[in-house]
Amino acid sequence: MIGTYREALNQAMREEMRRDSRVFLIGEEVGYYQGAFKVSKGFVEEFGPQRVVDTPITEAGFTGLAIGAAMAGLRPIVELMTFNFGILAMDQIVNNAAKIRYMSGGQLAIPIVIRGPGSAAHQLAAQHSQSLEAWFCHVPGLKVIAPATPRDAKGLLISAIRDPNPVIFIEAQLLYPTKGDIPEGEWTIPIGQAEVKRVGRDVTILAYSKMLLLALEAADVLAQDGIEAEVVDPRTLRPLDTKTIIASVSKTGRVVIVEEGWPFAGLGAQLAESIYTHAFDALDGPIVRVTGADVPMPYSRPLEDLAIPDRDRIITAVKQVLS
Amino acid sequence: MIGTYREALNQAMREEMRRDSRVFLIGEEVGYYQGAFKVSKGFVEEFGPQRVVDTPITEAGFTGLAIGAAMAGLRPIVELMTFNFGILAMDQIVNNAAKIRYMSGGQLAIPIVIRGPGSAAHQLAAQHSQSLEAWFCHVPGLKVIAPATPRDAKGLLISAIRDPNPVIFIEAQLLYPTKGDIPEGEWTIPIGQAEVKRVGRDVTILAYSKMLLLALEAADVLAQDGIEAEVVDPRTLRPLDTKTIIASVSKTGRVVIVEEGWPFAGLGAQLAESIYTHAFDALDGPIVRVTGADVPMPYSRPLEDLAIPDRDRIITAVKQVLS
Amino acid sequence: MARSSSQRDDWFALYRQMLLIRRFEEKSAEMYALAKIGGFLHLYIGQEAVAVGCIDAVEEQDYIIAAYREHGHCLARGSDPKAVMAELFGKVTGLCKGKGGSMHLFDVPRNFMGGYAIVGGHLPLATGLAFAVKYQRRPQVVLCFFGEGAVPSGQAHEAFNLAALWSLPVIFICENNRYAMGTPLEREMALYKGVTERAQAHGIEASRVNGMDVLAVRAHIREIVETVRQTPKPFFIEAMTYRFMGHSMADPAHGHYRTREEVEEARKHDPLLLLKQQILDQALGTEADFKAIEREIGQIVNDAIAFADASPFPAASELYDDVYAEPTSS
Amino acid sequence: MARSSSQRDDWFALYRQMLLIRRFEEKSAEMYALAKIGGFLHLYIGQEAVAVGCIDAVEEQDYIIAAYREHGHCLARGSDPKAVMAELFGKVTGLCKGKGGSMHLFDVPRNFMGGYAIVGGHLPLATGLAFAVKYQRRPQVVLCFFGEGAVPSGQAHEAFNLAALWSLPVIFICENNRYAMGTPLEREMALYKGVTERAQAHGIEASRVNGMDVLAVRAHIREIVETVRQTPKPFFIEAMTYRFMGHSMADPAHGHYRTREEVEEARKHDPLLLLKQQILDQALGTEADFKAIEREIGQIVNDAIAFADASPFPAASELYDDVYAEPTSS
Ligand SMILES: Cc1ncc(C[n+]2csc(CCOP(=O)(O)OP(=O)(O)O)c2C)c(N)n1
Ligand SMILES: Cc1ncc(C[n+]2csc(CCOP(=O)(O)OP(=O)(O)O)c2C)c(N)n1
Ligand SMILES: [Mg+2]
Ligand SMILES: [Mg+2]
Repeated sequence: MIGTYREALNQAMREEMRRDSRVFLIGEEVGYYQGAFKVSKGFVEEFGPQRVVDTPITEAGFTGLAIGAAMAGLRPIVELMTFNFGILAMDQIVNNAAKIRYMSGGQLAIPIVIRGPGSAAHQLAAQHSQSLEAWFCHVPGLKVIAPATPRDAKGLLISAIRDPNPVIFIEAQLLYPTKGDIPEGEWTIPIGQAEVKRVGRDVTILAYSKMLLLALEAADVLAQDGIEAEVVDPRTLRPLDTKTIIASVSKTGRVVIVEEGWPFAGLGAQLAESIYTHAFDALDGPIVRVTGADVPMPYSRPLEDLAIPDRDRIITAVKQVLS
Repeated sequence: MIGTYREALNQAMREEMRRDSRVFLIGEEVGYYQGAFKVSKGFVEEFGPQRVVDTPITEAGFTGLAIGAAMAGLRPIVELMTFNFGILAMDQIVNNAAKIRYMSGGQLAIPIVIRGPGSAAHQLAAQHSQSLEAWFCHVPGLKVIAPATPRDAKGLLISAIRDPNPVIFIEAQLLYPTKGDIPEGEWTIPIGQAEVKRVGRDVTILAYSKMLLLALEAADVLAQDGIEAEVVDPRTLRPLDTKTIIASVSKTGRVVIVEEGWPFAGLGAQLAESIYTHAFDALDGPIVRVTGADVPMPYSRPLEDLAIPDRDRIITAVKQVLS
Repeated sequence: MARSSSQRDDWFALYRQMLLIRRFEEKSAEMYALAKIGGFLHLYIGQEAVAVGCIDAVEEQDYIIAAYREHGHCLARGSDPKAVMAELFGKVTGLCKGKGGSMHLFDVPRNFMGGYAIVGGHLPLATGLAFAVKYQRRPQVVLCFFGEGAVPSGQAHEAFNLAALWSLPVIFICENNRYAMGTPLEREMALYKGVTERAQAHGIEASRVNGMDVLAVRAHIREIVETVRQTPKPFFIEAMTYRFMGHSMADPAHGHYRTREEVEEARKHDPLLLLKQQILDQALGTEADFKAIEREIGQIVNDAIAFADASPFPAASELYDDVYAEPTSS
Repeated sequence: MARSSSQRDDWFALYRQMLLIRRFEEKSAEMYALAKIGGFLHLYIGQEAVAVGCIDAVEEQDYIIAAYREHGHCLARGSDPKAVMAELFGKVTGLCKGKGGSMHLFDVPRNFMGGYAIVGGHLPLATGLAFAVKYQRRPQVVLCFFGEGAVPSGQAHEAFNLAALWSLPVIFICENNRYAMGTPLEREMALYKGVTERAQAHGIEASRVNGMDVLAVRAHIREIVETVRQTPKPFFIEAMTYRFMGHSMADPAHGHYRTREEVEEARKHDPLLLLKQQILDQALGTEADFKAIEREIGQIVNDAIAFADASPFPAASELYDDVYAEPTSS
């Protein structure tokens, strides 16, 4: 069926909650309000308030609570109203969710999904517009997923819910209304598999989440100039599918990496480093990164537009690596 | 004079507190206890409890308080007992300290230093042994410093205290007793200047904080084999002195980067990416990174030893880039 | 007569301020619909008596800090409506050059120390302003505004404890409008009777006030400010109020979480109606006076819109400014 | 007689547990001095009655979770002293294969859900264990131990609110030993009278108990557990206690923050002495019995040391194990 990214997430959670009574959803406004961005529409009606749990504004508290519930055998899905508020739960995520298995010598597993919108929407300004995937990706014990399409969102969210480890699942507010195919029935995508979203030979564009859509647009425009870009979506950011990425780079020899977050110590630096390390000889020249501007997000629309990568900047970057 | 790293920090803060009554120190046990690691020895006696402020265990609260005090014209130094607890203050650091200047359109400055030990000591296990500099370095609005020697510690801490911006100043518990020259009197080092700590021609080893000492040891051993390593200490991690680094790489063509933190999306990835971007043609082959193991820190000593870079692993890496 | 005429001026001044906020925000909502304003827009309509009553009770040198629903506080503090509207428009003539927007108004020359969008996150900052004041023995107090939704948050509790432990001159003003987005307070906090107990448990004196009655609010805060100015220590006020609009422009005025009847009932206690009635009851003014004020305020708001509209957006070169302060020799 | 002999067994069992903790820890201190144990080592000596009294009051299926000063709780829960000591030695035969160490003991088969080293960080976890219990309608309760130093922390308050709001079956046990490292509680919290008010403000029933009297502790907890098992809801206990040793091995036994006299005075209320006296007073045992127990416990502790000493360190290949759980088909 054709549906929105929002519907894909809704379906994934709904199917898993029907299948497994240990799965529950917890977060601010997930219940009666139907989710701040309506992702959990109809849930409290179907599953009741024990399994669709509205919380006070206490991200550390309810994320920690969910981790504790996972220790005791449940399978929580934590919705962060946005990942900006996840900073308040960082201690719980890093020091508890990611480490309890290791510290306990493998006695415990923490099957939890922490999901919600990351990155900027429109004019939400500095405290509500940031892309912190690099932080989460840094931490052993976590898995990190950032799907770009409804299809991937559904398949990966189901896999994340079934995974016995803490999974950070980053959506994007501006992706919620985007449409695409949503496979029905049992549909999972293995965590840790990149996908070539467009085949090409001249340059590899590596892009994830919202940026994938821009990369595909850019590739279409470039094709009119006879430039065939291969667009690779890592989908899972940790563990990274280096194999698929390197295969593409070995073919094209040129790489552009697109990310919405800040440049310095952003995830793109790691993607680049992985490629340089594994495919140094295949590269015809340095990788070019397209990133968010190195500033807190400004409110004013023209400044915000400058601070977020767009199609044209990707096109320029591609032309730069090809020159 | 010759003194310890701990004394260098003590001197820097003491001199600045004598010079400027707006400077105060706040944190857990900084006063009557003389600091958890005795960095503020004698302070409460000299400056009194208004300026040497013991806090309850509320990192978000007292870091936020210090940021507020900076908004009102004071110049706080926040001591985090260790940077592990800084995770609890991350929202204050990122969403307030780093962004208030920008959000206010430049109306406010936040002159604050947030300092304390980062990285592992001995067998403190997973929740007390982590190197999170990559997180801080990611954030525009922050400056990040990680000095390795008493001389640099003093010169950079004074500069940090005088800087009108939020500065994250990362020490290392195991460096506190290490000794070296401490310049007396007015002694500052500009933020943002790397230093070549050892001149060489064959390979550039980039290392900071505790890892610098290992890199220098490794270089001494390598010299016995006729390999002359140039050891570069960025000292300031953000803003990064790319110029000094690139000058060295242009000379040697080979690079090893050493960091204690986790490998994936670690700061070393950014250091590498910066070098590849600016000196791609000067490089004879891929950069090799020596990092902490990609695991939460184990308690058991033999495992911990394996998880933290040592001299021999640096030597092996150098031989690898030279082969 | 003199006394009554000064009382008249005084009450009308309060009315004028509340009306300015009301009309400014109604206009903001229109501008939002026209996409002149973007992002999240949280209106203060219904709560005007809290900001106006509190801020009128303090002096210019006192610090004000608030959350993201802060247009009212900023205007009550005396910020130029033109500069506030221009900020909402994202224009370079805005209070923060367009960089802050609706949720991050700052007017530092007026000691308006910002609006903040992380619930609970500015309470520690408020204690820090108070810490600085006490450290430098300045005769200032800090007013810190936030919603009742912030009360359960850890950052709030850490701030309460520090303020109490160190006797800091900060007055925490909880604007209890009974909802945090769609969550009624019975689902925010356990065994809800009110939020004052939570501050009292930390050793903070706390009290409740009718936040729809600007005169009551002001009288209450004046008393407290006097105490705090003499002997620095924190206070906690729970101002009972109600927001007449949705949580933000994305949220309908009543929503599923409250009934239309509830909203209508609350509107009967509109702080503007109440003060008007008080003025009329005391024969301090006539309908004609109110009409004149309407015209006056309408003009101010229209001017603000015109100004914002005519102002330029920030230049591209502004993007990288204001990230870091330049070191000065000090 | 039967009753008295079962009382005798019962009281001696409590004594034996407390003595095991005492001797185990004294030996740990020796082993630390010999560098057989590394990292931070926080001894529980002086506080034994709290862990023993509380844990004896619950059933095997009940969850226990604690902070970093948790050897006592782990032993009281029945963990094998050999495996605990081996963990402190960092050996592969340790409870957590040497990966956790002193601050992170876990014994999941015994529902001992871990020791945690971020002050305040495990209180939310405890509410989560209780949430799961209630969700699955299991007849379990959760005992969550922490120091009074955790009470001001935001994470603690968020946990209190959630536990109260959702009536979760968690008993928060604050071991008030009057110091957080070198900070006396008067400098941790404002207007200090006790910490119970802070929980009460969230709507949690709270009470205080003499944490040096194991019988009193147990009786008190038993009553509460009974209530909670019938009707899930949180409780908060402030157990007044004292640590006889320094904060950790890096900290001298009295330090500058408390006087030698104060420590000596507190030692007069040693929970072991008190129970011994109670036993002697009731003529339930003789000095000879205590000598026998000393020998027995001495043997257990020596065996633990021997076991830990003889055990191998984890193999290098262990380093990368246990970071992620393998997916199983479920
Ligand atoms: C830490 C955090 N979590 C969640 C949000 C999203 N959010 C914004 S406003 C709000 C409700 C706040 O309610 P209240 O504090 O009562 O203020 P009011 O909107 O009623 O003025 C929420 C949940 C946020 N901004 N910050
Ligand atoms: C969040 C955090 N901040 C600081 C520390 C350092 N620290 C370890 S124990 C301790 C004191 C805790 O005191 P209390 O909670 O009373 O427990 P006690 O040691 O008395 O058992 C401190 C400050 C920490 N572990 N976690
Ligand atoms: Mg509210
Ligand atoms: Mg204590």
